[in-house]
Amino acid sequence: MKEILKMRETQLAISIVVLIALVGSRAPVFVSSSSLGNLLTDSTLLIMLALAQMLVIVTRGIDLSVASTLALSGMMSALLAVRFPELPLPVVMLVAIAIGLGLGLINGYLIGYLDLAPIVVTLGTMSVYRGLVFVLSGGAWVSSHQMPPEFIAFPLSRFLGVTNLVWIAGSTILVFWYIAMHSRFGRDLYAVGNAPASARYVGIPIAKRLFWTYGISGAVAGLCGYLWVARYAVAYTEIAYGFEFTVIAACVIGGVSIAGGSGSVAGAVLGGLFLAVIGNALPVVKVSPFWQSALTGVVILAAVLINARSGKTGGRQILPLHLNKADAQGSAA
Amino acid sequence: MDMNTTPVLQLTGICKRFAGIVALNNVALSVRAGEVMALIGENGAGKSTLVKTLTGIYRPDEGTIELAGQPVRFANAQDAMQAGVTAVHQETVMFDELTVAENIYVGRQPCRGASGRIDWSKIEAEAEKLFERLEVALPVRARVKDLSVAQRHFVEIARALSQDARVVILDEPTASLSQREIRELYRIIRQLRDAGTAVIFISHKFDEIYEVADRYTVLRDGQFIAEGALADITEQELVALMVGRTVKQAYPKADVTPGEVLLSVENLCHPTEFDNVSFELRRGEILGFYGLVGAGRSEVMQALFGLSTQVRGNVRLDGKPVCVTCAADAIKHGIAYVPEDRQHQGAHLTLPILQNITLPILSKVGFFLRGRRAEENKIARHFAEQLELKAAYLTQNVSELSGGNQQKVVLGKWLATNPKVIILDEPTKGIDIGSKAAVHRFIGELVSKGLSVILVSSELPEVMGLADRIVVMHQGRIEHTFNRGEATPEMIVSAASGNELAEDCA
Amino acid sequence: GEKKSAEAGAGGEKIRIAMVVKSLGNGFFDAAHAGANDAAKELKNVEIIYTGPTTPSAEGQIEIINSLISQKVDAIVISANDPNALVPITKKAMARGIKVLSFDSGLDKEGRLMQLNPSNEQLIGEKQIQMASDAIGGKGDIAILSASAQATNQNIWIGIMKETLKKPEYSGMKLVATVYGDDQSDKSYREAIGLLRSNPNLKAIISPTTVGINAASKAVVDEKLVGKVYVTGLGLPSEMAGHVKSGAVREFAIWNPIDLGYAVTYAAYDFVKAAPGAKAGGSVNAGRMGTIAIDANGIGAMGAPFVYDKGNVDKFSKIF
Amino acid sequence: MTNEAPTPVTETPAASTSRYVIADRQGFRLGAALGSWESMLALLFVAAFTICAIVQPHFLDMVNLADGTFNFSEKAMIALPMALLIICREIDISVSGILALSSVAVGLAHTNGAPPEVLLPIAIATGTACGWLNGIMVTRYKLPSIVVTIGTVSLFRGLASVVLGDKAFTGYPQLMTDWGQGYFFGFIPREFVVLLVFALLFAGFLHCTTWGRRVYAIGNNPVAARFSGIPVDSYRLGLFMLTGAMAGLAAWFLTGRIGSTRPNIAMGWELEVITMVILGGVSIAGGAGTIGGVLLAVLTLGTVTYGLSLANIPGIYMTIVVGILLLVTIALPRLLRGRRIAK
Ligand SMILES: Nc1ncnc2c1ncn2[C@@H]1O[C@H](COP(=O)(O)OP(=O)(O)OP(=O)(O)O)[C@@H](O)[C@H]1O
Ligand SMILES: Nc1ncnc2c1ncn2[C@@H]1O[C@H](COP(=O)(O)OP(=O)(O)OP(=O)(O)O)[C@@H](O)[C@H]1O
Ligand SMILES: [Mg+2]
Ligand SMILES: [Mg+2]
Repeated sequence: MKEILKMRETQLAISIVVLIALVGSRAPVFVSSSSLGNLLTDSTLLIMLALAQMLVIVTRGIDLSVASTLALSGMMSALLAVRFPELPLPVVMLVAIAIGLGLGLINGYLIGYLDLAPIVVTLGTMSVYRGLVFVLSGGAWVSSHQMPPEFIAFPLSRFLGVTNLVWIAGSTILVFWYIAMHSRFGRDLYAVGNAPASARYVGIPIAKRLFWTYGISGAVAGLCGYLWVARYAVAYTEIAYGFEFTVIAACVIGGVSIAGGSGSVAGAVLGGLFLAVIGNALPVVKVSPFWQSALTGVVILAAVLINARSGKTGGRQILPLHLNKADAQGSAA
Repeated sequence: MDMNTTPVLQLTGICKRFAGIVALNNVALSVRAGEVMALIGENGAGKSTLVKTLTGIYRPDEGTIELAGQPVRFANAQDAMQAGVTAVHQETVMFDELTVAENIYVGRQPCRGASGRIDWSKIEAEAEKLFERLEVALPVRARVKDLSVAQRHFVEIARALSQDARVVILDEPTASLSQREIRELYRIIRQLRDAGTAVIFISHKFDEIYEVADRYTVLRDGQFIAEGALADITEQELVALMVGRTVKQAYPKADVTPGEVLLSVENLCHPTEFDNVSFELRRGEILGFYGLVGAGRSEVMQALFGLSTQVRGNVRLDGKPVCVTCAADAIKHGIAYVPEDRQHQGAHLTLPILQNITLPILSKVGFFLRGRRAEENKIARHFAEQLELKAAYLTQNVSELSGGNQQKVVLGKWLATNPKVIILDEPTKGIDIGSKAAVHRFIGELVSKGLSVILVSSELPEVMGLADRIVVMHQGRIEHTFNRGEATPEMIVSAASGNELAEDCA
Repeated sequence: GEKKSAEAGAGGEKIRIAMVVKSLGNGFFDAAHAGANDAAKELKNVEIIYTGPTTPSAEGQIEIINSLISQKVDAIVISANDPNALVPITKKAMARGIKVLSFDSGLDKEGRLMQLNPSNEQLIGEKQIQMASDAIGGKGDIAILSASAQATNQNIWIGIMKETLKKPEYSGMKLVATVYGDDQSDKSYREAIGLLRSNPNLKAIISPTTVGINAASKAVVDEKLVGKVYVTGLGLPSEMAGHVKSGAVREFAIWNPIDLGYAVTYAAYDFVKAAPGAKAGGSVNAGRMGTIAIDANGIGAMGAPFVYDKGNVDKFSKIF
Repeated sequence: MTNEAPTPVTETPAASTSRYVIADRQGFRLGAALGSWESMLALLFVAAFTICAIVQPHFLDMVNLADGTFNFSEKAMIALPMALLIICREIDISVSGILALSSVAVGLAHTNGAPPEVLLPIAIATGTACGWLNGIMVTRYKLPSIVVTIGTVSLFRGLASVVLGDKAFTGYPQLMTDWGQGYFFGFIPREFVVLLVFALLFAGFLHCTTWGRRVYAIGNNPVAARFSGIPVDSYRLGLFMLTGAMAGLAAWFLTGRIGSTRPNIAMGWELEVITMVILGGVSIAGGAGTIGGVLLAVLTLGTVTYGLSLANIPGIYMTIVVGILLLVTIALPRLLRGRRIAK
């Protein structure tokens, strides 16, 4: 029990609940079921992107290009749907994913096979992809009345009372949990992140793994691109501008170590949820809009500080341990 | 032994070049099943490079590798493993955040059926079985970051043995093990040999080589020199083959009588790492610190050098209390600490040799370094030559040197600070016999110049041969202090194990 | 002298007028560009350079004006991201003989020769309140969802809206909140949802920015509040058509950006040609739009904003 | 920095005991010198400049060209300390936030009647304080700098917007205008001169002093640096404060140049600054890079963007070009080298 309480994820989950309760006490509407449902729906895109980013960060990498990939694939799927309204929705979604995958694989090739620094590569592709959104759309908006109705309706339509967004995010979480914990691919990523040189010595095909990791990140961003555009019913060059830092912040809050090698699916999910709660709560509790950014900054710093504290392993224990009273009581209880 | 069987592993004409450096030149090697082959050579002779070539990490530029008569090519480490060639490398190959069991099977986890799902229970069961076979007790679910250095080493050995290997290579496996653990290792090696595995054993310690190996192969400067049975050759002859000349191997205790007390440490305490450490160091004295790996010697020394926080206690230098809160203080007071982990704590691998050596004394060279190049070169060359550093030029990056030569650069760096007290933490770990003698000679010179040396070493002969007094530590406390010639090896080892060879209780 | 210079223009090089907009990829300015091109065609020897930064920033516009000065264009017409920050550079441009005019979002007086307001600011502010009032029957809580807190135009309009609300005919309406969506769809959407949540009696959201009005409409639809909460404000017909159809928006307004671009190009032409009316207190020729009077502060204004609803939005959505 | 003079491989007289002869340095190799990042950048710069000069009729107008330096001078001022920070294995994403907050501090002081001369110290002090906060979080609490500064950028810009709300500070004193917009000798922008002076100072600091050597050592191996008696955390803290101070200086210049402060001032500059540094050959893994390289990268980027904007190519195409430039310059050497050594 104590172990579980000590876990970062548990602490984060508790703080999310406390936060929701606090906001709820100031603004009871916030804890209404529809509001919470909306919060959940709102957090899905961030959570999915945070999951993909988690895998990348676990390999000691970083993907700054997610937001641009999202924008590009979102814009392309919107253009596609406008141009060919009769195209079935699954095809549009698959195309969005494929575009994202392709863009991610470009990152993956440069980082994996050419062994270039992830932050530099994705910084470069970030601006290239964003520029391409403009080039492809000619700078024009794609707005709601142009898009086919089912294109727009899908993310928020409900299945068994829950929005499709939540279903998709839920299955993404499951898939990532499987990848991270039960697939060789995922475990290799942890190995690479822990000790890249050692990973080579045990024969992990590092380049290939990185290639596909960034591919996955891109594919998720691609899917989110469609979902984003459909959800807000508008596509323009600057969608999700600056969102990459929010995604990274979610991972970091979720305890994914930027130094690589550690990070859990639960952490990434909770980190995303945490930021979503903040983002949804601030407008509701009527904090002055001018304070929002500063508060978000403070919250990120605080979460990171607390994370660092709980994750700190003190010096090594060389001296023989003596059973002290507190411990004895703890074990007796 | 049957000399007629075809070798399991046969190398011919192996060449490997790095940018501008020929690491292996026409090397040949052959090992048979059920035999332990010692691979011997100075630092930088190319032993580790050969190992990496054999295990698919490097691809040879020329030459062939034959496995049981069949020519093979390894594209990566996994290929080699599958073909039955496994190795414990000189560098630690460990994944801190993963569990012991996963560390053993990382990269080739057994999967369940078509789903490709990792079979965790099988991994853990296999790991348990492996440790049972090795007769070492290790918790398979513990994270590796919580293990001691020696325990980690056994995880690596377990990894090498987890695949039914035809050839097992051990690259300096004993460098960070204590006597007891080394004996464990010997037992494992014999077990392997008796099971018909070919073992290649790399070490700079001749007692070990004679103890476990059957045959030897000598490399020098990347070239094959000789091969034969160890029974037919004396240590002297081997050394001569290795270095191309004869080296007097002894522990030259400099004839210096220790003077007045220079450094005195009283009640040095740390909340978790050590407790109540008191000792005195005299001018011109060599004080040996012996203990098992993990006894806390390095921690004490790092505390003395100002690298730890939370330390209490009194330190006096020349009778005056000194307060050392950072390494710069220590250097100013004339204390130098040569750390044991040269890759992480010692060397700046991608900086030139020159900059490595002058780093701690930069302020003495001057604030503006423009135009001081000649001065810097002089200092660096002086120490490089004294330590017989093998390098092409002073601006070469340290990463391009062999392990032992990197160690020499670190040593040189600290000698350059012109210290009063020099703390050497495992100074000869992984150093070849010729250079080791040079280091020992150098330690002798240091004390005869009036320096005081604290020598932390896990090599009993070294401590006994060099030290005026020996402090033995166990679990963060000083167990006993022996004067020179007062103790037998047995007494020291038993003190290091906590007198009654008690099992660790932590 | 006018004739001579016109001949020089016709015989020699084209007159180059650079249109610097807040940011590229904005439908409003694309329409203004189209208007400018119309004017250029009519004026014959005019070439339009259409440019603007990627993101709406003053620094980006400064860089662009720097290069336009180097290219020695004849006139710059600009919709400024910051009324003050661009003044030093436009002053430099004017010192090098380039005529600088601002349109839409204006520059401070000393930084330009003329400012062409799309419409009277007072009118724009009042119109939005009036539309909101019409939608909700003159009674109830309203809120404003703006672009960023730094947006000059929006801030002026919000100021006027607040003033307008003090009038007796709007005494039934109460402004409960002003929030900022930073012209990002996700943030605007979240802010709109926040408004709906925290103000259960909210009747209308006024959003004087296209991203905002889109996001607010979507939020109202998603929250199933169509018919209970109305969204109004400023938007382009092409982007708003869908929301008018869904019922979230009853009316919205915008001036005609094509005419704006057209008129400012004509005005710039007059300034380049040093037409006698091209000065504060004078008037400039604006082609099919007639003439535009310039007041003592160098400000000219076009007509009242045009209101769009179910009846006409489809027709205009094909135009801009 | 090596290879600056062709020195033949000299063999020192065998007065030593060693069996091995160690030369002072590797002889001058033309290939290595030409293959260095700086020479590649210099080549790129010359090429970009020449192409622009040929293609763009207005490019070589000296006055305009000098004016073109306004576009990057402030960013480059921040790129200089950022280079040191990245060499030291740290990074500061919050520079644009620091810039905004410093500018707000200047505006606040000015509107409250502070004399014009103290505005520069105020800008620098605010920047330094922000840098100190970053540095303390990184050194005292051992947090990764990228994480800390992602948080603080939001905090700093947020504070700026708390102070300003929907207002702006304008009407700055003539002194700031003179420095932000002014010229020496009538056509050399003062900002550019200040940038060059600082580049010289930073280059001297990094390449010629003990401090600079230590910065490299820290970036190369922080643990070994600490073991060598370098006060690693003080250096890190110092560099963060230096970066903050330079961001404050840049804020003063930028505010003087544009004459107004809004919370979104200098939005997104951090990535442009980092791009300059990386293109300048500073290794993101730490321990390598030169100020000369960074300056060359700044000039190259300046030339390319100026040339493109003369052709009235929209800014967004420029981001594509800059992105591709970045990718190509880092990938090309790797590709070429990969060909040569088939490992
Ligand atoms: N990656 C590399 N790049 C360049 N040179 C290398 C590289 N790896 C090894 N070398 C060089 O190859 C030679 C052989 O090194 P190796 O590590 O095999 O020596 P070793 O015999 O294992 O020495 P030691 O006993 O010190 O471990 C050395 O001169 C070393 O400098
Ligand atoms: N469980 C562990 N986790 C991480 N690092 C360890 C662990 N055990 C040992 N080490 C590393 O190994 C080094 C040696 O450990 P320690 O200082 O306790 O032993 P010692 O008595 O100095 O022995 P020796 O110097 O012979 O290695 C330490 O400096 C530490 O970096
Ligand atoms: Mg070796
Ligand atoms: Mg030790």
